[in-house]
Amino acid sequence: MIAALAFYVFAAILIGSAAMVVSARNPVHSVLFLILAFFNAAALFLLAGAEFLAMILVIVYVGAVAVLFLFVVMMLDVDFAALRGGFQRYLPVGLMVGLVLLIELGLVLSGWKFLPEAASIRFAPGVSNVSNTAQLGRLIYTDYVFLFQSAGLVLLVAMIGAIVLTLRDKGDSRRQVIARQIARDPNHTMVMMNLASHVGTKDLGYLRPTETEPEEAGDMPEQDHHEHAAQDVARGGHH
Amino acid sequence: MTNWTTMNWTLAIPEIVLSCFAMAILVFGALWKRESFRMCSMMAVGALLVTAMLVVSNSSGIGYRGLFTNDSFSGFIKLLVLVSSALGIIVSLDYAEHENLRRFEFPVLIMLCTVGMMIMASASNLMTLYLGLELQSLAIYVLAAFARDQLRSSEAGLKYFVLGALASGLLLYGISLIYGFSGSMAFDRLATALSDPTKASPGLIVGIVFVIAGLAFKISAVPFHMWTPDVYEGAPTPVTSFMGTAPKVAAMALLVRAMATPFGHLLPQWQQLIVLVSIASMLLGSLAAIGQTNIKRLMAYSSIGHMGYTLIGLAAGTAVGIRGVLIYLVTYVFMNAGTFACIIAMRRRGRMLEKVSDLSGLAKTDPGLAAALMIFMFSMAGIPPFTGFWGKYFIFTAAVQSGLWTLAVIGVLTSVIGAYYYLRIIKVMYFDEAHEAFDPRPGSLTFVGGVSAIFTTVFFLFPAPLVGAAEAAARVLFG
Amino acid sequence: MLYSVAIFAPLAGSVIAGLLGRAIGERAAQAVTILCMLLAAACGVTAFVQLVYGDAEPGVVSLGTWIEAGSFHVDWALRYDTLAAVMVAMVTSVATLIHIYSVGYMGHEPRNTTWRFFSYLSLFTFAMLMLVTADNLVQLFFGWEGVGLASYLLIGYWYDRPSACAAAIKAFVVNRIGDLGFALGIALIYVTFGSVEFPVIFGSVGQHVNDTYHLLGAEYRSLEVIGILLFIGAMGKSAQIGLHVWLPDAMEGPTPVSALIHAATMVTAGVFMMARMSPIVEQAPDALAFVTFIGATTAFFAATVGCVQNDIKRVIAYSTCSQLGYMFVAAGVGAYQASVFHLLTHAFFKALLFLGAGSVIHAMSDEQDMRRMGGLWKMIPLTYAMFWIGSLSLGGVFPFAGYFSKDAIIEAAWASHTLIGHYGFWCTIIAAFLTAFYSWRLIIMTFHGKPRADHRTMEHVHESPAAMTVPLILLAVGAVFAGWWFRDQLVGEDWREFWGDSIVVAANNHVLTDMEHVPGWVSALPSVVGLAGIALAYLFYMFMPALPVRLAATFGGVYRFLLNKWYFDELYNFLFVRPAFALARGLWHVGDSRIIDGIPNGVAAMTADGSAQIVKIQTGSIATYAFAMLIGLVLLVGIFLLFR
Amino acid sequence: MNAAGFPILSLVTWLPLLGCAIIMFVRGDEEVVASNARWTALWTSLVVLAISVVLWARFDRAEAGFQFIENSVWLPQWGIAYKMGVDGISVLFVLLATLLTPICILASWETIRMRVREYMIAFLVLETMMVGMFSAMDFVVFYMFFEGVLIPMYLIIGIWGGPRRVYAAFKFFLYTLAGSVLMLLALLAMWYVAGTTDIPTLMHTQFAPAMQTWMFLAFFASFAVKVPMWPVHTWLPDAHVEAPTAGSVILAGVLLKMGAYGFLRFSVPMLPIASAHFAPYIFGLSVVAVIYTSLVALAQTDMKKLIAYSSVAHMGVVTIGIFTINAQGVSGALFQMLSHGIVSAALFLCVGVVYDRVHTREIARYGGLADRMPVYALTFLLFTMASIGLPGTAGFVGEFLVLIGAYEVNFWLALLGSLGMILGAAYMLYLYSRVVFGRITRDDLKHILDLSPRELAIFAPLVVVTLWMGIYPSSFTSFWDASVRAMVEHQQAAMASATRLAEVLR
Amino acid sequence: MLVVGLGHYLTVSAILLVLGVFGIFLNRKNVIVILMSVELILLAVNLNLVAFSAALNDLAGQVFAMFVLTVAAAEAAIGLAILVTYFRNRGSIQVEDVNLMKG
Repeated sequence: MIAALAFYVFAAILIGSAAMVVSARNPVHSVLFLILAFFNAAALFLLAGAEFLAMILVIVYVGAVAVLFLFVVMMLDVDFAALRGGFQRYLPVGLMVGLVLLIELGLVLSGWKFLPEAASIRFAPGVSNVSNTAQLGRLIYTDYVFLFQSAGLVLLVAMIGAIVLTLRDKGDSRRQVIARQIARDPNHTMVMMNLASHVGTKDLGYLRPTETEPEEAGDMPEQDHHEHAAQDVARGGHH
Repeated sequence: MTNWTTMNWTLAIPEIVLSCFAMAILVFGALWKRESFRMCSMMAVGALLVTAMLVVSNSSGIGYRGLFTNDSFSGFIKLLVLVSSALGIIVSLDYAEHENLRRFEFPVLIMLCTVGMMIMASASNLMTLYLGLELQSLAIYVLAAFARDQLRSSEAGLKYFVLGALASGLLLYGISLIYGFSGSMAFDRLATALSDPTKASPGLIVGIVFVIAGLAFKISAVPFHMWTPDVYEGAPTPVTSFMGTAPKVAAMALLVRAMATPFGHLLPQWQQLIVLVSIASMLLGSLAAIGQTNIKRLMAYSSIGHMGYTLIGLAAGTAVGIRGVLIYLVTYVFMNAGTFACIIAMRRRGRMLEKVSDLSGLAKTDPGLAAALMIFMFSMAGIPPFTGFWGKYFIFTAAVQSGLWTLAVIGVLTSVIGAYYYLRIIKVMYFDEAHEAFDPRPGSLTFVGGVSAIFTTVFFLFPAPLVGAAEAAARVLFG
Repeated sequence: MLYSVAIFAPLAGSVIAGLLGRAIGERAAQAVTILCMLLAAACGVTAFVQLVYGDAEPGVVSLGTWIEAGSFHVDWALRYDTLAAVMVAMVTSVATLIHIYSVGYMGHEPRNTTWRFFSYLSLFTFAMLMLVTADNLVQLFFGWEGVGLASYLLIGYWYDRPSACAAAIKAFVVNRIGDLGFALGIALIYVTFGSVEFPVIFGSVGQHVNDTYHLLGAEYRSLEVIGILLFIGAMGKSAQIGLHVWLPDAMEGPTPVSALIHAATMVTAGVFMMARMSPIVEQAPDALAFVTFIGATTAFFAATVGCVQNDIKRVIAYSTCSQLGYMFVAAGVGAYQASVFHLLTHAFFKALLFLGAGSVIHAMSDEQDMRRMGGLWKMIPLTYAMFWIGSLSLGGVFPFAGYFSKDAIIEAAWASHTLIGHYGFWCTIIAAFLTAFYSWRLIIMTFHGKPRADHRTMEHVHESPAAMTVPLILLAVGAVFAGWWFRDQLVGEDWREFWGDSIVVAANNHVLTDMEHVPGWVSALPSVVGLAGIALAYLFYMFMPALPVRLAATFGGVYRFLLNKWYFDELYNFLFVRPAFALARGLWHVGDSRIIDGIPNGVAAMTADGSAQIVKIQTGSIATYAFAMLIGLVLLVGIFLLFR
Repeated sequence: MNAAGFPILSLVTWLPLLGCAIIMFVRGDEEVVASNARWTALWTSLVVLAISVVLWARFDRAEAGFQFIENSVWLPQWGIAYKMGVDGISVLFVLLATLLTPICILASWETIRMRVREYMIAFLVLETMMVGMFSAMDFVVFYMFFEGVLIPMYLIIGIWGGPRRVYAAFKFFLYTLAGSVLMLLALLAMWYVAGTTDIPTLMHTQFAPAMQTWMFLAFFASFAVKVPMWPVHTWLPDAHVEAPTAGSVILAGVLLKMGAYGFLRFSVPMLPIASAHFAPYIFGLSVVAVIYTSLVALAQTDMKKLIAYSSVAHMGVVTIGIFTINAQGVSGALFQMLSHGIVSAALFLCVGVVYDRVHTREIARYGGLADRMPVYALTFLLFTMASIGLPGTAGFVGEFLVLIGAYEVNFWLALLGSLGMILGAAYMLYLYSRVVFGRITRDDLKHILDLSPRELAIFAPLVVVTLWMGIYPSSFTSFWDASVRAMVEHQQAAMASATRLAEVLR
Repeated sequence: MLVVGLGHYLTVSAILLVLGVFGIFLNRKNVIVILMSVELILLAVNLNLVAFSAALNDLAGQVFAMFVLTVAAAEAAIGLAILVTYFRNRGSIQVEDVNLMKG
C-alpha cells in the first residue's frame, strides 16, 4: 500500500517536473526540473527493484550529465529575457498529434500480455538470492562483454567528439617548433634597406614579410586569416 | 539453434583490430601533432584494407553468446562499408587541406564509425543493434559539425544530432516494447517465438513500427528524411559523401536483418508499412530534387529516392528482394562516391562551388570530369548499361515476383521523373556555355572518381560474381 | 525480242537524256530520245503486225520476280496479246510523232533544258508501255503511277509558273484519289482470287462469281465491288466527272504534252484497264451500269462546258473528257471493243487537234485565248486544214475515223437495251451535237473573222516548221483512215478473230452483234445532230456573232454555270481543300500543340509545381522536422492499428 | 561457330567502340583532332559496314530461325546470357544501321565544327547500340541496347541541335524512357514466369491470357512511344527539328524502327493472344496516325517538321501491317520499315543540304532551287516520289503489301490506312513544289551551289538502294519470308490453342 | 514484486515519452531544452526497460538500460559540444534561428 502510494507520488512528481522541463521559460529552471525528474525516476527504479540503475541515475545523471547541462546553460550566457517563450504556431495540431500518439500507445499497452514463450526465451533470468548489483556486475563482464566494450567505444567517440569540436588552440599559446626555427633563413625574414633620412616608420608603413608561409596560412580558418596576419605583424612579424 | 554458451570471440576480430587501429592512430596523431593528418588518413585507409582482408578471411558463426553473428550477409555489408569508408577518407584528403579541416581526428572518427557500422552488420540482438547504431551515429554527428568554424556545418551537426537523438529515442522505445512484449531481444529467439504470426501482440508490432521509424531515419526514408537535405548541404562535402554511402548501407543492412530474421514471419504486418515508406520516398526523392540549385541538396533528395527503391527489395520480403537490395546498395555506393568526388572537385580559384549552374559547360573545360559525372548521372537515372540500371533491374525483379505491382509501377515512373534532374545536370555540363575552368583536380579525387566511373561503366560485363555474392548473402537471411 | 525493245527503248532514251542531258547537250539529247522512239515505234508496230496479221502467238515475256511476300507473288512480265499490241503500236507511233513535233515546238525555249522535256516524254512513254503490257495488276499499277509521275513532271515543266506547279500537284493528287480505289480494287482481287496475275485471275473468274464481300453491313458480290473500285481508279486517270478537275488545269503543260498525255494515251488508260479487266467486269453488271452512267454523264457534262470555254486548249481538253465518257459508255454496255476502237481513233484525231492547237499557239506567240485570235486561216493554211480534219473526225462525220468509232458506241448503247444504256445513248447523242458545235465554234473563232490580236503578234504569225507539220500530216492520215481501216476488225464481223482472248465478253453479251441491227434512225441520228451542231456554230459565230453574247446575257446563270465548269473546283475547294487545310492547322495548333503536347507539358508543369510545394515543408526548422517525423510515426502506427 | 566462321555480330556491334577508343586518344590541336576524329569514325564505320555485308552474303534465306548465333556466359544461374543472333526479321536492320552510320558521318563532315571528337564518339556509340539491339537474342541484352540508345542521342540532340534543343532532348529522352521502364517490368515478369530471358525460348512460352494483356500494355507503352504512334508522337517532330541533320537521319532511319521491331520481336510472337485482342485498337490508333499526322504535315512551314510528321504517318502504316498478322501485312511492314529507313533518311539529308547552304528550314524561304540545283532537284524528286510510294521505288512495295494485308482484315482499315497515299502525295508534292519549283526570289538562293561530290557520295548509295528496293524487292523480302511465315503460323497456332482452351473451359 | 502493476509504469513512461517529444517539436525557446527533452525520452525508455525487466524477471532489460544510460550520457556530451560550436558561430541558440538551410 505504501509502495503503491509512493509510486503514485513519485510518478506524479516525475510527470509534473518533466512537463516543467518542457515548458519552463528559463532554461536554468528546466535543468533543475530535469534533475528533479531524474530523482523521481530513480525512486521509481528502486520501487521496481533496480537498485543499481537507480544509483547510477542519481550519480551519473544528476551528478554529471545534468550538471553539465547546467554548466553549459550558464556558460553560453544566453540572454534569457530575449528568448521567446511559448510554443510553436502549430500547437493545437501538435497537441492533437501527441494525443493521438498517446491514445495509440494506450490502446497498445492496455492490451499488454507476454508471449506465451516469454519465460523460456529470457536471456538472463534473475536469481533471487543475489543482489541486483551483483547480478548486473556478473552479466556485463561475461555475457555482455562485447556490448560493454562497444559502450566504451561510444564513450571514446563522445570524448573525441567533444574535444575536436570545442577545444581551441588559443592564438597566444603557440608551441615551439624547433625544426622550423632551425630551418629559418635570414634572407627570408630580414630585409636590408637603405633608408632616407628624416623618414619615420609611419611614412614607410609596416614592412611585411615578403613570402607567406603556406602551412601557416592553411592552418587558419579563412575568415580569420587577415586578423591573424595582422596580429602577427603587430607582434613583429616573427613566428 | 545456436550454441549459446560459447563466446567465439575470434568472430569479432575485424572489429577489434579496427578499433585498435583507430586508437593507435589516435595516440599517434595526438603525439605527432601538426603534420599528422595526411599520414593518419593513409594509415586509416590501410587499416580499413587490412580489416577488409580480415573480414574476407574470417569464419562464419555466432559469437558472444548470440549477440554477434558473422555470415555472408554481414561479410558482404562489412566489405561494402569498409570500401565506402576508405573512399570517404580518400576524398577528404585534399578537401581537408583546402578547408582547414586537416585534423587527425577525422580519420579516427571515420574508423570508429566504421566499427559501429560493422557491429550493426553483425548485430543479432537488439542491444548490439542499438550500440552499433549509436557508435556510428555519434561519430557522424561529430563529423557533420566537423567544420566547426562554419555556421552551416555546425547547424548541420545540430540538426542531425537533435533529430537523430529523437530517432534513436523512438527506436529505443520500440526495442523496449519488443522486449517487453516478447521477453527477449535476441533475433533468433524472437524468430522462434514469433514463428506463429498470430501470437504477435499489437504491442510487439507497434514496437516494430517504432524500430522501423528509427532505422528509416538513418536511411533517410520519408517521412523521417527531413534532416537529409539540410545536413547534406551543411556538412563538409567529404563528410556528406561518407554520410551518403556507408551509414546508409549499414542502416539498410540493419533494417533488412531486423525485418528478415526476427520478424520475418510477420512479413504481412510490416510489409505495407515498408511499401508506404518506399512509395513516399520515391515520390519525394524524385519530386523535390527538381527545383534544387545546390548540387549537394539535390544529391540528398536523390539519395532519399534511391533509398525508396532499395526499400522495394525489402518490401518484397524474399531472398530475391534482399539480393536486389544488396546489389542496389553496391551500385549506389559507387555512384554516390563518384558523384561526390566530382562535386569536391568543383573548386574555382580555391573556392568550393556547390551550385548546379557552376557546372555549366564543364564538358569543354574539363571533359574527363564531365564524362565521369555524366556516367554517374545516367547511372543514377537507371539507364543501361550503367550499374544504376542493374540495381533497379534486380530490385524490380523482386517486386514483380512478389506481385508488388503498384510499387513497381510507381517505382519506374518516379525513376522517369528522377531522370529529369539527372539529365538536367548533364544538360548544364554539356549543352550550356562554358565558364571559367575549375582548379586542377588532385589525384585522390581522380582516383575515386575514376574507380567509381569504371566500376559503374564496366560492371555490366561481369555482373555474375557480385550477383552471386549478393544472392548467397541474401539466402542466409531466408534459409 | 522486238516487243521488249519497243518497251525499253524509251526508258533508255529517257535515262540517257535525263542523266547526261546537260553533258551531251540539248540537240544530242533530242536525237537520242527520238532515235529510241523511232526504234520503239518500229518494233511496236512490227510486233502488232506480226501478232495480228502474221503468225506470232500471244504470250508473256517474263523479266523476273518483282514482289514476293507470303503467298503474294508478282513478276515483272510483258503481256503480248492483241489488246496490248494494239496499244503498244498506237502509243509508240503517236509518241514518236509527238517527240518529233516537240523538237519544233520547244525550239523557242529560252533555257537549254529541253533535254529534261524529252527525257520526261520518253519516261512517260515507257511508263505507258509498261501499263499496257502489264501481265498483272501491280505492274499495271506501276505503269499507271509512272504515267502519273511523268504527267506531273510535264505539267510542271515550266516550274517557275505557279499555276503550272499548282496544276501539276492537282493532277497528281486527284489521280491519287482514283489510284486509291484502284489499289483497293487490286487488293480485293488478291483477297478474292489469291493472285493478281491476269492468267490466274481470268482463269478462275468462274469459281468466284458468287463470292460475296461484306461491306457496310451488307453483302455484295465481290466482283461488283472489284469492278467499282477499279473503275474509281479509271475515273481518276481518265478524268471522269467528279475526278475530272485536274484535266483542264493540266493544260498548263506544253502543248505536245497535252497531245500525248492528256489526249492520246494516258487519259485513255482507264478505258484500256476496263477492257483489260473485261473478264471480271463482264460478271459485274451493276458495276458496268455505274460505268455507263458516269461515262454518259461525263460525255454530256464535258461537252456543255466545252461550248463556252475560251482557252483553245481547254476546249479541247473538255472535248477529251467528253470523248472519254463515250468510251466508258461503250465499256459500260459491254462493248469493250468499241471503246478501244474509239480510243484508237481518238488518239489520232485528238492528238491532231492538240498539235494543231499547239501550232496555232506557236504561231500566235503563246497566245491561248481564242477571243484574241481570228482570221488566221490564210496565214497558217496547213494548220487550218489539219484542224478541219481533226474536227470532222471528232464530230463524227463520215468517213472520218471518228464517225465509225463514235457510231459504234452510240449504237452499242442503244443496242444494250437497258435503261442505263438508253441514258447513255441520249447523253451521247446530245454530246455529239455539242461536240460538233464547240468544234466549229473553235475553228471559227480561231481562224475566221477579223484578227483580234495586236499587230506585233499578227506580224509574227507564220506556218510551223516541218518538224511540227510532218507529224501533223501523219496524224491526219490516221484521223482520216483509221476508222475505215479498223472498223471491221475491231468491232465488225472479224472482232473475235482479231481480239482473240485479250477481251472477253460473257456468253450472254450480244451487244456487238445487236448493234449491227439497230434501227436506221439510231444510226443516222449522230450524223444528223453533228451536222446540226456545225450549222448552229456557223450561225452563231460566223453569221450572227451577236447572238451568243445576247444568249449569254439572257441566260446568265446557265452561262456562268457552264463557264465555271459547273463549279466543281469551287465545290471541291469548299468541301475538301479548304477544310483540309483548316483542319490541318487546327490539328497542328490545337491537337498537337495544345492537347497532345499539353498533357505531358501540363504534367511536367504539375510536377514542377508539386516539387515547389513539397520543398516548402522543408522549412529548415528542427521543430517542423521533428513534427513531421512524429506525424509519420503516428500515421504508421495508426495505419497498422487500423488495417493490420 | 556460325555461318560467318567468326563472331561476326559481336564484332559488328563492338567494333565502333574501338573507333571511339582511338578517337579518345587522339591528341593535338583542335583542327587536327577534328580531322582525325572524322577520318577515324568514317573508316571505322566503313569497316563495320564491310563486315556486315558478310551477313547479307552468308545469310541462309531458307532458314526461319536465328543465325550467326553467339552465346556467351553472362549471368548463367539467372537465365540471362549474352546471346546474339539475327533472323530474317532483324538481319536487314543491322545492315540498315551499318549503312546509315557512315552516311551520317559523311553528312556531318563539314557541318559539325564544334566538338567533333565527341560527336563522332557519340555516333559510333550509337551504332554499337543500334546494331546490338537488332542482334540481341536475349531480352536483357536487347533492353540494354534499347535504352542505351538514348544516351548518345540525347547528347547529339542536346549539344549539336538547334535553338530549342534542350526542350527537344529532354522530351525525347523522357518520353522514351517513360515508355520503356514499363516494358522493363513486363520483361521481369516474363523472366519470372519463364526463368530465362532467351528470346527464342520466350517465344515458345505460353503466358496466361490475363498476364499477356498486361504485358502487352507494358510493351505497348514502350514501343508505341518509340514508333511513335499517335498520340505519343509529339516528341518526334521536336526532336527532328532540333537535331542536327545526321541526328535526324539516324533517328528517322533506325531509331523509329526500334519500336516496330519490338512489336514484331516481342509483342506479336510472345503475346499472341493479347496481340490479336489489341489489334483493333492499334489499327484505330494507326489509322488516326496516318490521317491526323498527314494533315498536320500539310500545314507545316518547317521542312524538317513536315518530314517528321510524314514519318509518323508512315510508321502508322507499319503498325497496321504488323498487327494484321498475316504474311503480306507483316512482310509489308518490314519492307516499309526498311524503305522508310532509307527514304526518310534521304529526305532529311536533302533538307540538310539546303540547310547547310541557307541556314533555315523555313519552307517559305526557298523556291526555284531547280534552276540552280538540278541534280539536287532530281535527287529530292526521287525521294519525294519514294516517300509518296510511287511504284518502282522503295516506298511502294511496303505500302502495297500492307494494304493487301490490311484488306484481309478489314476493308475500312485498308481504305483509311491508305488515305496516306493521297495525303502523302499532297503534302510531299506541296513541299517539293514550294522548295524546288517556282522562281528564285531570294538573293542568297541566286548563287546556291548544286550538290558537292561529298554530297553525291552520300546520296548515291541511297538512290541505288531506293531503286533497287523498288524494282527488285524480292531480294529483300526473301530474307524474312521464312521467318515471317513461321511467325504467322506460330501466332495462328497459339490462337487456335487458346480457342480450344476456351472451349474446353466452357 | 511490483506493488503496482506493470501498466502503471508503462503509462508513466508513455506520458514521459510524449512530453519529451512535445519538448522537441513544440518549444520555441532554446535548443538546450530540446536536448533535455531527449533526455526525457531516454528516461522513458529506461523506465520501460526496468519495468519490463522486473515483470519478466529478466536482467537483460536492466543491463540494456544501463547501456542506454551510458550512451545517453555520451549523447548529451556530444550534443552539448555541438551546441557550443553552434553558439560560437551563430551567437544564438534560439530554436527558430536554426534555419539557415532550407528548401
